Amino acid sequence: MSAQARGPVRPYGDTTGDGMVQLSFTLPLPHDKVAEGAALQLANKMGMDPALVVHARPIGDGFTFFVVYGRVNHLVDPSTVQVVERDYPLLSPKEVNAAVKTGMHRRLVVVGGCVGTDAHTVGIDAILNIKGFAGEKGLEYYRELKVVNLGAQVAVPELVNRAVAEKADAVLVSQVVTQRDAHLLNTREMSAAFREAFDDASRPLLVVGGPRFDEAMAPDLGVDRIFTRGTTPGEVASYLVHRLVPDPERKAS
Amino acid sequence: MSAQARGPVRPYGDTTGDGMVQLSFTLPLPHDKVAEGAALQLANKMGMDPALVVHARPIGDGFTFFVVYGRVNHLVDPSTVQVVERDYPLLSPKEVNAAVKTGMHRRLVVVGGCVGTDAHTVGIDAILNIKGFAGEKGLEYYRELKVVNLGAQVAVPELVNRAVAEKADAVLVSQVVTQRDAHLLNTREMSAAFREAFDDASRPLLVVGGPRFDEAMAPDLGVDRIFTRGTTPGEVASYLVHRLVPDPERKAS
Amino acid sequence: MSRPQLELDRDTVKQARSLARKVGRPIVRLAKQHTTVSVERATLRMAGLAGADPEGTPWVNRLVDVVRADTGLEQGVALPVWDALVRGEAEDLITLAQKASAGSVTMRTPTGRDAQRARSLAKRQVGAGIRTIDRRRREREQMVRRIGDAPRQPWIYLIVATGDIYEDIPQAQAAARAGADVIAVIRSTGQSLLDYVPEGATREGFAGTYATQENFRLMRAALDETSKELGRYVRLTNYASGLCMPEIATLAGLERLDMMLNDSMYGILFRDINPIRTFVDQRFSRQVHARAGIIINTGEDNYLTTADAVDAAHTVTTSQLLNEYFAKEAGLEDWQLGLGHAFEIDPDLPESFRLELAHAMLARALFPKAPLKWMPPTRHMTGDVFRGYLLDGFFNLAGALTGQGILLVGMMTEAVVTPWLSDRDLALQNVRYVMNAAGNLHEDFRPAPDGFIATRAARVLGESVELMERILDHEKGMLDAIADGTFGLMKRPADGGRGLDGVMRKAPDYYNPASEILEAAK
Amino acid sequence: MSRPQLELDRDTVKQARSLARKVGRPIVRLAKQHTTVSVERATLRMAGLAGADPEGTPWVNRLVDVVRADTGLEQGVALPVWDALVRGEAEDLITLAQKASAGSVTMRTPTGRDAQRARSLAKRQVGAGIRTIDRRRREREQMVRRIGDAPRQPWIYLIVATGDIYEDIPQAQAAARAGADVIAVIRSTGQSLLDYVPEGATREGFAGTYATQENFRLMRAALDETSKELGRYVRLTNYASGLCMPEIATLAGLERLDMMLNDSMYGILFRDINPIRTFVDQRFSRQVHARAGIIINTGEDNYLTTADAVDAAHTVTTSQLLNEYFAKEAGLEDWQLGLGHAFEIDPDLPESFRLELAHAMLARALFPKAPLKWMPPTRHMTGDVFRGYLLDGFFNLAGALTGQGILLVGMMTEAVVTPWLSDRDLALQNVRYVMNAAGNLHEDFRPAPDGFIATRAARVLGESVELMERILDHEKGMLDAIADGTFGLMKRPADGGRGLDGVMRKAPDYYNPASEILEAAK
Ligand code: B12
Ligand code: B12
Ligand SMILES: Cc1ncc(COP(=O)(O)O)c(C=O)c1O
Ligand SMILES: Cc1ncc(COP(=O)(O)O)c(C=O)c1O
Repeated sequence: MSAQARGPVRPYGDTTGDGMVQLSFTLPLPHDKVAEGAALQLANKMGMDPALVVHARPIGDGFTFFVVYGRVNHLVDPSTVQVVERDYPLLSPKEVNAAVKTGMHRRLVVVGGCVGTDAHTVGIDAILNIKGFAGEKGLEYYRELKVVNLGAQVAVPELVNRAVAEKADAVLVSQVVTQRDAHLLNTREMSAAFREAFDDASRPLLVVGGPRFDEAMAPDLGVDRIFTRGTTPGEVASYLVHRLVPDPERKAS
Repeated sequence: MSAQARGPVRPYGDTTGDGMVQLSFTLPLPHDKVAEGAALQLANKMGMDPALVVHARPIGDGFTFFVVYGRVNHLVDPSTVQVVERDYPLLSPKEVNAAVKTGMHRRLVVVGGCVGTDAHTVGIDAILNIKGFAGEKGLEYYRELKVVNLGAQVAVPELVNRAVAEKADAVLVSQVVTQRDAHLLNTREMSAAFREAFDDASRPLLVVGGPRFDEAMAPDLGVDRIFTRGTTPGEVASYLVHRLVPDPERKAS
Repeated sequence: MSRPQLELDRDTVKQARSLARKVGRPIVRLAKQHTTVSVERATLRMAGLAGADPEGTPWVNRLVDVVRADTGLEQGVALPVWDALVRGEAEDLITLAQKASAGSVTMRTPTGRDAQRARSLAKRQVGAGIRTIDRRRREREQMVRRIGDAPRQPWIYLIVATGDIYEDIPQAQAAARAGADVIAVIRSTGQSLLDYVPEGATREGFAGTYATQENFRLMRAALDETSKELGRYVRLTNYASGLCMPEIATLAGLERLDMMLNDSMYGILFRDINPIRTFVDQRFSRQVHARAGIIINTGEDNYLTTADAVDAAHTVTTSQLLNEYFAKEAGLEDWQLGLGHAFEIDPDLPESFRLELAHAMLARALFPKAPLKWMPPTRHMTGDVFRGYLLDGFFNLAGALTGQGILLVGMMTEAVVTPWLSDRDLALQNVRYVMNAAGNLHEDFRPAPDGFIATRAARVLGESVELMERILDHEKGMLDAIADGTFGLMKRPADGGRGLDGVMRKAPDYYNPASEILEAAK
Repeated sequence: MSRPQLELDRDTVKQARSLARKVGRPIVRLAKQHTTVSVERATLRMAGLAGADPEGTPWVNRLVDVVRADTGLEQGVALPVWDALVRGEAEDLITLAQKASAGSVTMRTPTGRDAQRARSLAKRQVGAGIRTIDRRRREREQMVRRIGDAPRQPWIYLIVATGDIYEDIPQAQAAARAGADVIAVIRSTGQSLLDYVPEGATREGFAGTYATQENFRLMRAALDETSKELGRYVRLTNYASGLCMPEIATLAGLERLDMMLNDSMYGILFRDINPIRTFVDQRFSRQVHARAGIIINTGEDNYLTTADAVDAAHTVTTSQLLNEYFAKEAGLEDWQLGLGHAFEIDPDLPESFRLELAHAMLARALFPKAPLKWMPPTRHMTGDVFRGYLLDGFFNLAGALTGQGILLVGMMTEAVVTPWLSDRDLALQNVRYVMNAAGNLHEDFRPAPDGFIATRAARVLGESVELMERILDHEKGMLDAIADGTFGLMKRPADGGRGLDGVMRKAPDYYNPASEILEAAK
């Protein structure tokens, strides 16, 4: 044991390079030797070899739950990992307010909500409400930000109208329900509607967030940025300034 | 939902064909976005796509534990699964005794133990001792079987000598410790020793067992049969009769 | 040996109940003064009007809309609708609905003898529907007697939520075989805000399956089968909640559902449904549940997903007291009150488990005859499914120690996905272990009268009393309290929220045969 | 508020202890009458003889073998060896060992003044080793005082077992940082049957790492570092068990290990080591442990892996009583007695958890001053790691409820692999949750004096008394009982098993400076 540098690594069970992992799944097969063999086959196809079926339990009469342990031979290479690192400075509320004041000479307008049928507002509220999250106050707390929180289950057209009415600089949307890719569908619908309603010059910045998003999908979903698990209000505020506030030192992107 | 026939199947989360599985492992990397990306990379290499890192927890400063959920795209085809199905009739103790009596006109001799440094005798005792396992009495209970249980940590040469001395028809070996493939090494050493000491005609039947063996490896390990998780004494006795007792109806294999 | 009971201060308990009455009474008055589109549609459903037009809009909606356009709803749909039938505009409700929506019938509000005739025909046809509900209730009672009931308390309550009724059914059956006493089919995310009840068997819900009469029927039939196979009657649950609460309550009665989630404030707080709309729909749906012998499950657990389970513990107690008041006023009996509470304290908080025990025992002592609904950890569940499985085990233990009536089985994947087949199986195994190995531990569980647990319980009850006193200080009492975020930290003004336009103040000549019959029953 | 205590019947407890004394006394007499090769080698190790020949055979083995060949061992190695030194055959032990094994020295048994000289030189050199052990003990006491001790009971005991000391070390340090108070390095499977102690740092153990003086040193040094970093002294454990028990006990004392697994019968039952060999080695090693201030952990948990935990519960109690007797006779004090017991009841057995509580409370009440060693479920663990994680949680809860002193943390992968890094981390998280959330639940835990738990405990104690009476009925008492499978269902005759050839009956002129000093200490 001993943490590698960033060279290629293997999973670690109890010895460097042993490649050990734990896997569980259900197969739609009654429990018998064939089913156990099928479970092994799946593990092998996933690159586990040797793989051991250490637990098999029938569920009803047509299904079997398996726990498999074994070694994967894949190497993972951290140096090839693409991550969306924070490409903007973290600012304090004070700094955010100052930047907006001097850079925009008006309050920056944020419209937010949960679109579609999603009613999980705790996430967006954590970002927007004064109460905030993880000890940081939410955007409503920032003097120079005007926050319009539409709450849950906002229809996309309604969101667009409010964005127009409020002259929103940024639109913040939360999506928590992911079953059947609801979050992706709703996000695409939302971004399409905004691109339809605005030309690129005037379109508000589109930001979505939720615990199960992949940050790298932003372009694909047609939004400017995705925030995920554990985001704090400060990060969001800093990003908004970075993208929206013209700054003498830095030409706004 | 509804159990497929034996056609190709996918893992089942909550909908037929959704292919959902759960995976956990540790990477020798400190916890950061790169590590999470690396975890995703591993999941992808295993065929999980989309894959979601739903939990990441630093262990010490150089390691991170991950839980990943997602869909695997592999199909498993039960029809291609090779299993060691029981290719002999299950006999009751009565039938076993009768078969041996009429077929061999003497008691069938079984020598058993745990070879190498393995001291896990519960398994072999479950098969050999009168007490037995899962409600079935062990081989000692069979009138027509002579059982010599050498117990734990028997050296291979000692096992061979006893087999010679007792004129063993079958040698039963248990291997429970699998760390660093101890069970495979010990089994190979054992079978090699017997092949050296006996010519194929006179060599006793070699049977190994243990919870973590792969039944299909018998040829590779140079033994006649491998028994694994949940074996019962009756199965073993029936197998011995099948292989060792000449039977008018069936030319002994 | 009996379960440990907390000795609560008699007077404080008395005081708490009378405060709940004071807080609730004006709301009941309000509810009696109004009707809603959903109440009126429910009435038509009782009379047997089902089905939908080719676009999928239910005939009850079409017909009520026409009536509303022609005459308004202040006097209820019954008079205009059955007047039209009496007038021979159509031979039955469905034909009337079709003609009316085709514009070939105009509605009027009958008076005098016409009104008299309309009323009696309406009462006959609606009464028939209510008799069906009565029949269903007797059916349930018989089956429980003949087939057998859940073997012990707590009843094991499991959720299915595939979005596809045809996946739900075998999963529900598997769950029942694996030990579930109650199956809940969760609804699709969008449904609570639909102002109509979808029709037919559905396969495309998000994170849940649409509540439709046909889905109810299919699932109940499947569970009847399984019940016979298992020799115990497996109960079915759904949600009488959202904009169509009264209609869904009616359908539940007609299809012999056994429990319904039905909370006095959930829709207001968590779906931003107008408070008045909610209270009116609420009262009607509870009258139907009372009649149908359905056990309601209230939703206090939800508060603790947005507010802290320790700080807000007294809001749960308060809501339970109010739910009890509203429920009894609507005719429900103690055995029908599945009052909700949940194991939602931050597991990293010192003594968190004993705090949970204190809260659970408070509810148990405050409502000794009610089958409390015990909800598992959700907001503090994470992607660490191992830790989650352990937490659920301690939740189960708390249930066993404190004698809960209905135990909603927690899923280790709570933070990840809607339950998988295997999650449910693992979860039941967890419950079985705890009940079997430690189910009688309550015999050895004796919190000291002055100990940590008793003290905490007393404190929460005290805070609840204070809260209700504060509510009464508001000018408009309860409505203002809801408006200023007293519950679950959500602010919901009485004139805001969805569905307000579906609320009408009753006219003096308002007539609703269903209400008449149901009120009479009390 | 104090922990619940069982009220055991005073007389039965008295009777149990006097029976244990009756059973154990003949064994002690037997132990005093014999010596073993390992006792003699341990004596040389105390005098500083270390290292091994090129084939890896330790010099202590080589030298003892020569003595045995030349003079026999009935009078002990001390006389011949130091006589040779006095005679100037070599300037020190190591040189003597080398020459002797090269055949260039022949040993003799000195008499008269030669014997006198040999004795006093032997005593001086062995005494120096024992003083080192004393120093180590003071060192520990100081470090605990200066650095700080484990914050609470139970102490959290974690196992590392990679087989490679260089993988073990960082894993042990990670475990300590994650909360472990005690680290046990498990031995390679084969070691207990080796009649010598391997030398040096090792990397190739199976399912464990060889116990060597160098491995002890390396790990203790690493943990000293971590202890300072963490501000609490992290204890180190290994196994004084198998054929080299006395030597390993000595090395543990010399390298400041803090606890040693050391059971009076484990080697007999589970390694088929000759009973007499075991009892002789046992007594000597416990005298060393007593001197070194080492806490012993006995192995009753092991019985329950081969016998049923309910049927055989009384054999655990009996073994604990015998271990206590043997330990005290050898000079160990109550605080040094980590008497073992385990959570091994079939989890599917109704009331299994309360039965566990009964057994745990019996041990607690019977040995109020001993730091009991509480062992997790193993034999009923399966590949279902989720269920395993839950079971371990209830094991932890039982530990908290019954006030165990040392809690060996259970691993969800018990049935699968030797613990992974992540298993240990998850296991500690499990312990932390239970202790933090429910650690004080014992305040509310009050088993009735006539209840299920108390009744069960009394019954087990009663069965233990009967068992000891039956043992005394045997002609040869304890030895016969061991021979006929009374413990752990294993039959071990007194004249069978490994290592018998290493046992010698002491001659009248037997001399062992170590024993002399250690006995004197008492
Ligand atoms: C609380 C909760 C509820 C509450 C919601 C109350 C409310 N007003 O929000 C109630 C009880 C009402 C509820 C109901 C339902 N829920 Co719910 N619920 C949860 C729960 C327990 C916690 C979610 C939460 O509050 N997390 C805490 C917040 C702070 O975290 P977060 O949302 O990830 O937000 C953070 C980041 O993601 C990010 N972020 C999030 N959004 C945004 C937006 C922007 C712009 C930015 C920058 C950042 C950002 O910042 C936040 C702070 O770091 C989860 C299970 C779990 N433990 O996760 C289930 C869960 C989300 N619910 C679920 C479901 C299915 C439902 C129902 C649909 C069930 C039903 N059919 O009845 C209903 C209906 C709700 C609906 N119509 O959408 C499922 C979703 C399954 C899936 N993956 O699709 C979950 C996962 C539970 C489960 N396993 O079934 N739920
Ligand atoms: C009981 C036990 C012990 C007991 C053994 C007592 C005894 N006399 O056997 C004691 C406490 C002594 C012990 C000690 C150790 N153990 Co141990 N032990 C176990 C435990 C808890 C149960 C094993 C068992 O009895 N299973 C029940 C029997 C009936 O099942 P079975 O062996 O699979 O046998 C069945 C089948 O496999 C088959 N079968 C088995 N053998 C044969 C042979 C034939 C011929 C046939 C036909 C069939 C057959 O039939 C049997 C009936 O169905 C396991 C963990 C677990 N829950 O599995 C750890 C376990 C096996 N032990 C383990 C270890 C590491 C050890 C030690 C080495 C630890 C140490 N370093 O101190 C020591 C040393 C032992 C040694 N030198 O080998 C590891 C092995 C890890 C690995 N995979 O390599 C395990 C998995 C625990 C762990 N996770 O660390 N152990
Ligand atoms: C009382 C009540 N109604 C309804 C629901 C379900 O939400 P929805 O109304 O979106 O179906 C819940 C959620 O648990 C609830 O507690
Ligand atoms: C007292 C005792 N000694 C030794 C061991 C370890 O076995 P071995 O002697 O093979 O190292 C154990 C196992 O738990 C034990 O309890």
